[in-house]
Amino acid sequence: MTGLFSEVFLSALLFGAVTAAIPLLLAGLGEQMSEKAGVLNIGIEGMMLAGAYLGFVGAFYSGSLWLGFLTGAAGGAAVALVMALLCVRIGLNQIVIGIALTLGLEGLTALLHHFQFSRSYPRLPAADATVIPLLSDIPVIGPAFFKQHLIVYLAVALVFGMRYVYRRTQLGLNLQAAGDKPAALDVAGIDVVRTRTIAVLTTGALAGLGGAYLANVGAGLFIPFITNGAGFLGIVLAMLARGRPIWVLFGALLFGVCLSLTTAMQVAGINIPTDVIQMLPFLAVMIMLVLFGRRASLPAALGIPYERGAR
Amino acid sequence: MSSLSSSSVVGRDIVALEGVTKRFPGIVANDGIDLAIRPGEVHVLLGENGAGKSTLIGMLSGLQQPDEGRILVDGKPTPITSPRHALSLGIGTVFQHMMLVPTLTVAENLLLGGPWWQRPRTEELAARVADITSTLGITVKLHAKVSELSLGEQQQVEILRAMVRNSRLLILDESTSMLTPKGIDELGALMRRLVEQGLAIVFITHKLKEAAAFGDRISVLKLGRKVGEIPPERFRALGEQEIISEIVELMFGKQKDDPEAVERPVRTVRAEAAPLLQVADLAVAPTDNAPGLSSISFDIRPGEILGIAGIDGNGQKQLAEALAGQRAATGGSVRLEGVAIEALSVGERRQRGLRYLTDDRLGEGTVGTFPVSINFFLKQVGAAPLWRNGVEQRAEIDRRAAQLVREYDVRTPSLKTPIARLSGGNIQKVLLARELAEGAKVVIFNKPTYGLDLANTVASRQRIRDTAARGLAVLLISTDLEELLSMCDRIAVIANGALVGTVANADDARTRVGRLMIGLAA
Amino acid sequence: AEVKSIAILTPEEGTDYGWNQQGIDAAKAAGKAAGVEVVVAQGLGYGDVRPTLRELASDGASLLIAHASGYNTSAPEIAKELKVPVAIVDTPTGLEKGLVADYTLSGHQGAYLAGRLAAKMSRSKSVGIVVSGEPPSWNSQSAAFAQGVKAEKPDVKITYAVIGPAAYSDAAGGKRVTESVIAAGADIIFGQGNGSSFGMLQAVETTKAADGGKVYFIDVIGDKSPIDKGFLLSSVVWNIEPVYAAMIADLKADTFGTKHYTIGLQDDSVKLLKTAAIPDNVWAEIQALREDVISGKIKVDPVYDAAAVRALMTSVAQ
Amino acid sequence: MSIDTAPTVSATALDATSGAATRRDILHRLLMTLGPILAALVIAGCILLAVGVDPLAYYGYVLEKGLFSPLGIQQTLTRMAPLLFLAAGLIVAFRAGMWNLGGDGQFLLGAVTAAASAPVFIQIMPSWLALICSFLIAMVVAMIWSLVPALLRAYQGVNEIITTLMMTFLGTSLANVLVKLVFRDPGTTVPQTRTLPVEDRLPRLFETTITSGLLFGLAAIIIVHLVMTRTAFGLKLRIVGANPRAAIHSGLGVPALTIAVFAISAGLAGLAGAVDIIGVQGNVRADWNPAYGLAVIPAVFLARMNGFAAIGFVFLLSVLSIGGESAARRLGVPNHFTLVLVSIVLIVLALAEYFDHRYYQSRRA
Ligand SMILES: Nc1ncnc2c1ncn2[C@@H]1O[C@H](COP(=O)(O)OP(=O)(O)OP(=O)(O)O)[C@@H](O)[C@H]1O
Ligand SMILES: Nc1ncnc2c1ncn2[C@@H]1O[C@H](COP(=O)(O)OP(=O)(O)OP(=O)(O)O)[C@@H](O)[C@H]1O
Ligand SMILES: [Mg+2]
Ligand SMILES: [Mg+2]
Repeated sequence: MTGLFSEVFLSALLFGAVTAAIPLLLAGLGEQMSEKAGVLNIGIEGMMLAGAYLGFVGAFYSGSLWLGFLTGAAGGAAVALVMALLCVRIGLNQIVIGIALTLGLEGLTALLHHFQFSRSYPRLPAADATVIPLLSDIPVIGPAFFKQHLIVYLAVALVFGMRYVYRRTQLGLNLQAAGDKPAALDVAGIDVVRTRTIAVLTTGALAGLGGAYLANVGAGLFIPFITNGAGFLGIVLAMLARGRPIWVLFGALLFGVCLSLTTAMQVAGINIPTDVIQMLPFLAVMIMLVLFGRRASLPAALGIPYERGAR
Repeated sequence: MSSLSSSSVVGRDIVALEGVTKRFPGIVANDGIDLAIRPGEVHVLLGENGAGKSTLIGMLSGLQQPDEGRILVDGKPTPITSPRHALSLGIGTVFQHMMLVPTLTVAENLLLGGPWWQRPRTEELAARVADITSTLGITVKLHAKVSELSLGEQQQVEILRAMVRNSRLLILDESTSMLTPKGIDELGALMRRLVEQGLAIVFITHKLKEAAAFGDRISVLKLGRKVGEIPPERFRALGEQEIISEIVELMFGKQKDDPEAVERPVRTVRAEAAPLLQVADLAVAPTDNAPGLSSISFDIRPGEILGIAGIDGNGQKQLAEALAGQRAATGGSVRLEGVAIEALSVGERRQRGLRYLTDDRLGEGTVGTFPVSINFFLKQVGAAPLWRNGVEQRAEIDRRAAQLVREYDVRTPSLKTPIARLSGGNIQKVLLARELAEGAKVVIFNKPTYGLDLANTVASRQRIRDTAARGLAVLLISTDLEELLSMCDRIAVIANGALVGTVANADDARTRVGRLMIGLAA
Repeated sequence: AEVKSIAILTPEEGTDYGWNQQGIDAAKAAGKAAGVEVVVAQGLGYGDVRPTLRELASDGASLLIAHASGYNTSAPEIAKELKVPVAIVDTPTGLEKGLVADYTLSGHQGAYLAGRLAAKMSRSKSVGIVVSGEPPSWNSQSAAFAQGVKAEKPDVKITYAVIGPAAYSDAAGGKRVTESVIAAGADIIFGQGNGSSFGMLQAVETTKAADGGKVYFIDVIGDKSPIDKGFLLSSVVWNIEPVYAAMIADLKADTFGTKHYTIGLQDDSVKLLKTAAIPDNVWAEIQALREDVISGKIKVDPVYDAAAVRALMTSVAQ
Repeated sequence: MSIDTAPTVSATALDATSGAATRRDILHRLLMTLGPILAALVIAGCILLAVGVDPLAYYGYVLEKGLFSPLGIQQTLTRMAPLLFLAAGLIVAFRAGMWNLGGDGQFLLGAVTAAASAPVFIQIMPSWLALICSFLIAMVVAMIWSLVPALLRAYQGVNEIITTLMMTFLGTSLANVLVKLVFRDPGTTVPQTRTLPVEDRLPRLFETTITSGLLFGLAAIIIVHLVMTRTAFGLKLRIVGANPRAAIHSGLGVPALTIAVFAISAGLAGLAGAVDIIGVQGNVRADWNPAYGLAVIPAVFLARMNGFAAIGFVFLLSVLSIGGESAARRLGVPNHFTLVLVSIVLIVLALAEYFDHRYYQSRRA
């Protein structure tokens, strides 16, 4: 087994873990924002799919990854706009609409793929990496963490950006109030519907960006159902993180590392069914919940539409 | 404070209502109301529970739009379209129900509403708050989470918030209900100072003495209509007693005397009878947002009313919950008719006759989305004859509920109305009816008349006295000293989770309780 | 019996350059050759296809081809219920005269040759097998590929990796795992997966081998050369048309349900795809080996069981 | 986060169940259901037109193959059986304010254990008893699987959305492991459990292919509906759901009720798995996951957790999925279009319900 775990291989595993973590991170950060503002966004899987499809279309036809990320984020936001109109503005049930949007976008993107790409299966060239000098020379870790596409660094920076917004800005206060006691926000003169709409649209854009990253960088192509439940993982991450962006990052990395661990164990010749290995991240989280499960502090108004003056 | 100078033209209405009507399903909450709100005046709004006061306030603060009629601001018809609009017009409101975000700090709550891209201006705020609090004579913990504050403290924060915003019209909807007598007096003085600076104030209360003491003008609502007004000229001409009797006449017709007159209890408690409730060394651990209890001991005999006085947030709620079984005690014993019940569950204690009327009507007292009828029997689910073999007997439930609605004078459009839509006072009546149902032996009342109008307050107090007269033991927790003095046989004072003394309700009780409350020996 | 129309049912759309497409194309070709109408029901998923089977039968299909191992339970049941012939896969024990025929498709002979090819062509003496799941037909090819590699050059390293359970459409996973396997030294990837195989192909196209050169991809079942960008080394192509043609013939001759249908090198129903990337001399050697396999001089036994495959991979890892 | 009906909703729900539903009400309901469906079909029709398919032909096939042909209606009714059990389980959970999103994991584990046990039991006892035992095992296993989220929620207050989602991911993997490693049928190369012979499965109704599981499913959902709306137990669960603090204050044993809710809800999901296996499928294959839960959840909400309405919506979903597949094939549209159709129907139904409610309100005011 000597030499199996060469530096290059280990670094590739880690690289893969980071690549797998980024869509989860973006989806989780997005979901976290919605939840903070009191909207349970179950449609995030649909938003990711829209982002993946449109992001790929944008990147493929323009030849620019960045344009792809832009169209992906716009696609996610467009789906989120529907959700905001239906669930925030007129207060339809968030779960019904969320699931309906997910189903609809699964079908729609698969249809579009069928008519557009199912004969040619276009693929993008490799995403070019932004190499961070010095840091990228660290063995194993360097190439995995510091030779990534620029968007990866931006996504990680976003964690701290979000943290800043939540802790240090009026917007952060507004979001939290919208989730915990919307009536109080309203009488303070801030439009609850608008605040929640902003949150949901941001969620959509982030989820769309996550989808675009998944398609354009993670896979380099689009195929139906490509997100494979990443959106639902995003929901889990957001809930586990309880409003803290940092924890979304840790959670996303945990899932990414577990995926790479699967590969590592197989390459090492450890003969365990993949199903069992695949259970690891979930088991880890469940054990953490059993051991440290504290009173959940989800926003009090989560999932409840706000209507001014209603009793 | 630039807005003040322009609007302090005496006699011009800041806000005027013309024929304002508001309907809700099954009810006309406001019916063609005319009202003038002037700078330099404290305009007191009075009326029974459900008369439509809060609804009126809702329209002034942009939460609701009138169905008919119009609102004039500075003489111009101005539809107040949103709370933000109301704020920009200089209308600041302290609502009847708490409007603070429990998970944010006091400072953050006060800052809520600033431009979204900004960093919260904490230093600026601290300076302004220091300014205001020094004139108000209160202290607020700016960095405490709101959920850690008592209801009284929260109410102070709300008043503070309305002040911080430089309103020229300040609306206070039952803002004294959670304040101590001293706090109420301070608020009264403050209101006086503010109107002297040219502000207009709308002040809603159920306590006629407050109305007489702090008001300049009084309007009385009844069943959604305005039934009378005492303008400032007349107001100044009358003495307190005359004002009160005039209000009573407007509200209830001629018959009644001053309902708030203190009556000494004239019950005879059989001293030799064995105590119904015995509490010894009860202790509760403190939590993140609530003080604990330490070595609480008292007895209550049949027919006796024991009062618990104290400033809100000193462990009253913990005591009530520990007795009812909702909160785990860390030590001590509770005996009902001599039988230890401290290990029993909430339901088992209730079964044995221990009743607890909560002060948190909407939070735990009721299920807001359920009909009024079911809420009457929330604590009897499954019991015959309302349920037979676990199956609901709709007709029987409705019959009994209708009977209670009549008996307790609950104003509701129908038995099926979700209870959250009733006015605060009417919800309270449902709770009272529920706790006094058959089988009660010991009843804990936590602020039983908070938010009730005069007539209902009187009726409820009479019910509590009758309860005791029937031989039940009553524990009456209240922040209203008058209430305790008018009803109790003995009054214990709670401070920091401990009973600091108990006095018999004799002539000097007021001073002795007062001394205990401020930390002196009785 | 008379054969008017046949129907084929596939779990996914017939545009995957793989299992579904090969099945549908073959059915159409066989139908055309025999002058029989072909009904295609595609994208049915892996759930319950009884409704579709019943409906196709009631529409008058003379044969239902249930082209997924997931349909093995339902199809024979419907056959008995409605007395309509069905063909199922991977169930040699399921034959029933006039009703149920089995075709067990295994490209293991071709995969063996692919293994020999890979070992010959690997510059780094390291090849990888990436699969998205572990169904029997893929297991047999993975195992045969590994045997081929070892038979050619025992010192060539084999890295075996499964993306994850039911990761058929996980293109990103396919890319990620393939990249790791390449990083582990492989410069030829033998890839099996539906949607995820496009991710593997993408990884091969965008990742350099350890020596800085190209990584090549060996595909299975279908022929991806129309969408190749020069990285496709070969493919173990299955041609199912003879199988379906034989079924139609057997139906007509009333011998349906009495035999197994298979594919193999001998009639080119399994064959290795020749691409420009394979030098002619290597190709000639492979053709010679093909003869040996056909003649029985080289025996390649299929291994269907996932655990056995994994055990084999562990034993040949170095 | 209360998911009990919005304020006005429970009032109307109470009205509706008080038996005073007039003819006009029923007519109104029917209109308010068929109208939106029609509107949804028009919208989806535009998409069909865009891809060059005749919408009328498409819907013609949907109706014919999903509803009006004898074969179609039988398929539709058969498809309903597991969905009804799932819907029943969700009604219990949602009315009690517990977001059991772990239905798919519970379903699969129920299915796997039923599939593994039935062929064994059938050898050693009368077949009716064997099937009952398998149902029971499936139910109990699903209940046990829900114990972790239930206990965490009851005693630690850990939010059940996270835990049930986690347990469903775990349950799906565990079901696969069980099929591949423990209950695998040695007689096949394809990893699957032993097959229960067709004649030993649940009997079919009369001379049709409709499984009798449909009757069990209907019974389950109607019983659940009556228990939730007419009994003290149901009311207690609804109190816990609408205001947990009020439940504690009222002396209800909230932890015990919480565990009961999870057990019942998961048990019904497990039975859904069992009825699908024992009634229709006969075995479980590795990686099999029909993910019925995702479609049933919105149906239950649209029905406002009313059992009878839920039956209607489940029926609608079944017609769409059976008929849609057939129509797609005949017209050369990818089957994925069915998903789009279902999605549009759900959204338009939700919208219609909202506007209906608004209209009702403004009329009363
Ligand atoms: N989701 C979680 N699961 C388990 N433990 C947690 C979780 N979130 C926080 N903790 C625990 O709570 C402690 C406080 O969390 P954290 O350090 O994030 O607080 P903070 O400093 O207020 O927030 P920030 O992350 O923004 O700095 C941590 O040390 C960690 O152990
Ligand atoms: N949003 C609403 N929906 C339905 N009915 C309402 C609503 N708001 C108020 N009502 C009804 O309007 C009437 C007036 O209520 P309001 O709260 O204004 O009374 P109030 O005078 O403030 O009483 P209290 O002294 O008890 O607070 C009540 O009967 C109440 O049930
Ligand atoms: Mg009021
Ligand atoms: Mg009141």
